[in-house]
Amino acid sequence: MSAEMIVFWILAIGAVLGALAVVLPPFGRNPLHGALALVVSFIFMAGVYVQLSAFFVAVIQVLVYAGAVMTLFVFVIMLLNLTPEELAQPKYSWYKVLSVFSALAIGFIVASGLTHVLVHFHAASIPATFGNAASVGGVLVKKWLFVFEFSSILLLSAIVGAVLIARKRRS
Amino acid sequence: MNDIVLLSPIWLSALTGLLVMLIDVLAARDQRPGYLGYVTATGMVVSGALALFLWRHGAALTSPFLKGVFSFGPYTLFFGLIVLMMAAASLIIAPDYLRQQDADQGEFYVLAAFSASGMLVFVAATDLVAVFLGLETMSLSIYAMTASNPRSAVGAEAGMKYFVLGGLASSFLLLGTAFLYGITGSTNIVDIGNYFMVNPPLGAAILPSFAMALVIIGLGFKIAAVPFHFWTPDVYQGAPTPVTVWMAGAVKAAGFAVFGRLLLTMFHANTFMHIAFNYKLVVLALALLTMTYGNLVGIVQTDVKRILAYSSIAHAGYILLGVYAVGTSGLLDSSVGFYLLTYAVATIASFGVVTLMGGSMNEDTSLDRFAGFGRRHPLLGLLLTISLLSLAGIPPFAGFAGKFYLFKDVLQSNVQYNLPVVIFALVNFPQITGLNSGVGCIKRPICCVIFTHLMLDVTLLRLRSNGLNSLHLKHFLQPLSSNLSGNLGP
Amino acid sequence: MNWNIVLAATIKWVFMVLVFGLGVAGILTWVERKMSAVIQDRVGPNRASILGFRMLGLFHPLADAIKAFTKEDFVPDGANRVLFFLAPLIALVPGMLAFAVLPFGPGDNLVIANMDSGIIALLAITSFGIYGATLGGWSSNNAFAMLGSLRAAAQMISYEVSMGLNLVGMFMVFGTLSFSQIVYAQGHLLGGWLPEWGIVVQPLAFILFMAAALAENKRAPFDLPEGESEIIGYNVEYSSMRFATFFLSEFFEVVLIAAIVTVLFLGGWQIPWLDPKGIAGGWIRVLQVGAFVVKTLFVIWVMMLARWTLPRFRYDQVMKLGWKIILPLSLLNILVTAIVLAML
Amino acid sequence: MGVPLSYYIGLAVVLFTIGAIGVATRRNMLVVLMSLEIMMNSVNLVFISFARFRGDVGAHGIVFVVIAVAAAEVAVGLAIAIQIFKHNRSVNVDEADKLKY
Repeated sequence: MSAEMIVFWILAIGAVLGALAVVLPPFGRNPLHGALALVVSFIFMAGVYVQLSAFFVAVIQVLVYAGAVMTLFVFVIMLLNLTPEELAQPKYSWYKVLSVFSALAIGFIVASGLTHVLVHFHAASIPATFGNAASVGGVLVKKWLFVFEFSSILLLSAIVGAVLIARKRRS
Repeated sequence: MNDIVLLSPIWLSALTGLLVMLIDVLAARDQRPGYLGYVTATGMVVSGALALFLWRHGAALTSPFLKGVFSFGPYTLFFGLIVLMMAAASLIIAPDYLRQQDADQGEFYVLAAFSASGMLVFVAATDLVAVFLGLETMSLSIYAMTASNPRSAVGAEAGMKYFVLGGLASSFLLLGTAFLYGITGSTNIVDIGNYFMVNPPLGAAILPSFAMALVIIGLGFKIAAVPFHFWTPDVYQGAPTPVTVWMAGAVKAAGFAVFGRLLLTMFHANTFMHIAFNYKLVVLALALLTMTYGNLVGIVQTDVKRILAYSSIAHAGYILLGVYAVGTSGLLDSSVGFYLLTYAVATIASFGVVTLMGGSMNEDTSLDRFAGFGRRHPLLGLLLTISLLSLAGIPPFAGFAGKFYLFKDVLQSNVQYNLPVVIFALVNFPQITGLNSGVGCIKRPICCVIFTHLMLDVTLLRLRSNGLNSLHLKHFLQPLSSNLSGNLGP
Repeated sequence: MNWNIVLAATIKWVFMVLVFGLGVAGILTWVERKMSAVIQDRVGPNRASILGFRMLGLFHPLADAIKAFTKEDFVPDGANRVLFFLAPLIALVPGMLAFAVLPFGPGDNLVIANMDSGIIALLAITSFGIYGATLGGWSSNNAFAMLGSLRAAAQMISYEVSMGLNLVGMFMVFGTLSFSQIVYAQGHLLGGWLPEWGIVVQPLAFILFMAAALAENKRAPFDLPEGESEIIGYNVEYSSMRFATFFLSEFFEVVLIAAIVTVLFLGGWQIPWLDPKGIAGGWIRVLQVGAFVVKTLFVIWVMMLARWTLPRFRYDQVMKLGWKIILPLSLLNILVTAIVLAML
Repeated sequence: MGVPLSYYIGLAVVLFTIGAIGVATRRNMLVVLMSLEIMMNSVNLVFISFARFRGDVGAHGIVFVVIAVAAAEVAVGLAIAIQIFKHNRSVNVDEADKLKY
């Protein structure tokens, strides 16, 4: 196994374990633990991004997800002072079971499809500047200019929406 | 410069949101923000006027920035106009309702305007990333609008359900986009279609088919097609009724516009994809399932908003049938556009009446409360009956014409199984849903409503004229089809 | 992977963090006390002595450390032990790691990780500090600690936004996200005499950034989350070494913020009007690193001055300042910068 | 590149599946939200790995849009969760059952 492969496995296993800790009931019973596990998972995923030469995206991933989004989660969990769902037995309705099975089936189908399809791909040779701030910025303001600009409307509507829902009513 | 002109409907509706936000902040504290609804509606109308202007004069405009990401052809503008019209109608209904619920807040209208601009992006996008962004802008605002009434527990619950399932759907759409990007190297739908037309699939066809299926699932959620519909009744019932109008009218129209565009562009007559993943059959299956389910389950409902929700599910099935039938030339010169228009007008009218009722009925919209409605409010009762009959597709009304031409199109097209499908759909006529609620309205009086709404009159007139026009549908469709034929791509 | 690079980076990091950061942070506790004493017309700490030598109380930090180590390590009943243990470390480590992207001298050698998007990386790393404060309060199983950590989280989230936004103007002016390149760019002289330091081209951003950074670090006058003297903070249940870790992390962040401000707004290691030709090769670097250290210490001094001369804000004032004054001003700063840059 | 593309895509699919299972089975709305975030992230991983193997930095721009969307979604989702909590004293998805089939 090459060094890159070892690094990949470490990162992958870390990311998957973190994600599992969020989702699986025995670990993720306390939402705060789930949130922290997710932070760890995101950091490992940022490591995978670095391995894929996406430096700037990796940094933004850490900044936005681990730094901002998950902080918000932790804040809300603390604000609501949520207790672990110890007493709550998970209800297994048919559609939940069905959806889990279909999710697993989809995962299996894709995984089997991948082995046929993706072997055709070989890593393209990339310039040294691939994925740095300048190149990503260039893409954003050239190729995705309007999409980039319009995302400001998206963010603004999210802010307004959050304020509308969660604020105290003016009397 | 051209891009600013071309995007004018989009940025104008977004600007309306900003303007409304500013007015709301600067306005006197004790003033009810209801008038902002009219301001926003005006913004939508102006935006629609700009779209009409572009329709007339914008054909020659091109912009390098928008190339490949947006198309402002007649297809976009037609559906954009439908969307804006319905948005304006919902906004005119909203203020009175919200005031009665004591839930009128200026931000509601800001979100509505942003949502409308998101819908326009959604409709205009020819790139899956822009589709996703428009979808999310539209949906995020609607999630918030759904949960906007702080007193309403059902509103919060509806918002949660819509949010969770909507988020799930958009991540499916996104995963499909990602795989399509991986296979074809592009997120532009025309490029993707061309790629599949020219290139043999890499290895097995499973990955492209899977990606396409994910995209269909993601959009299927938004148009509430049947295996992905289960949020619809709950959310339609729990949301404030103006928001329900918004979802049943504008969102659905936008969803179908994008659904049609994506399917017909990305699968553009390519042989390989038909072997691996026959999207036509998938759409047919969705259509039949959706109309049957909507009609059957709708019968047993006792809440008017739920009935209308199931009715909208059933109608989604019919529209899907139209999508199934149209050829590669596009949705516009088919009867789908017209069907969508009649559906939209009738939906807005019927939900509008329910809105006026619901506000004063403390959000209890069960069927019993509508007993004797026609005696108490003859005009509203008549309007509700007409629109429900139109939704049901009973002959003198526009809905009948819509269905008639839809079935005619399906029969005349050369798709597989067209005859049995039409027979099935005819048997499946949603008259039961409509009649059930229609009869319920003409019973005995219990409570009263004060408002007769301007917009409802307009809608009524519109409905009537459409009903008359539908006798000469060709006159209505002729200018459309001659102007708009076959303009799907950029 | 080149292990030499890793080794060199580790050595540099150890030097930067353990020698510079930790050393300065240790001394700072003494400086802070002495300075407050001077300001308040007191004598300040002067009792700790080794073999009779008092050295102006310089041994007090040492005595504090020994005290912290030997005190009882108290864990409150019902506390979440793992998180209670981790919280001080989470507060401390990001501050230590963040030194890695700061250049303390010219060239590639005098910076540990010369990242292309170093400033964003720094913001990303420091944003983890929030977890330390919030988890510390949450895991203590104490209502007051919990409230303190909520205050801390809200305050830090609020000011993180302004902190980032104030840097946008710098990005626009200098056109880079890299610390090293920003420092190099600040070596230019505007009009031949005015150094193009960040404080000169972005004066408003400098002031706002300082304020936001102070608030982000929860230092006076924004020390609501802790409020050593009156308000009960998130670290109320902490004692001994764990409390010392929180305490240390605060001083560490003081050094960090001062270093960031130096690098971004005060020209980093640049010495204006200095002609490097006159000085022998090696010494110029020593001088420049020295300039960096002196500037950093100066900023620290300013921050301490702020602490001992300004009264504490009320909580609503903190929030109002953050969202209604600093944030709009930062946006205005960006707008003005954009207009000016477009016109130039 | 020592690691073939299928490994990265496989990791992304595994994470996506984990997220989907979380959305389907967990009852706490906050955990459901986190699962949605995992799904979005795995899609980002797909984009980034294809970008690397195609040598096309354009997909990094898409990832930015996705990150912005995910952050916006979290803001609205958490606000809805707080609203639910105000009404039900819990963020349990199943306990919100006032709307029935």
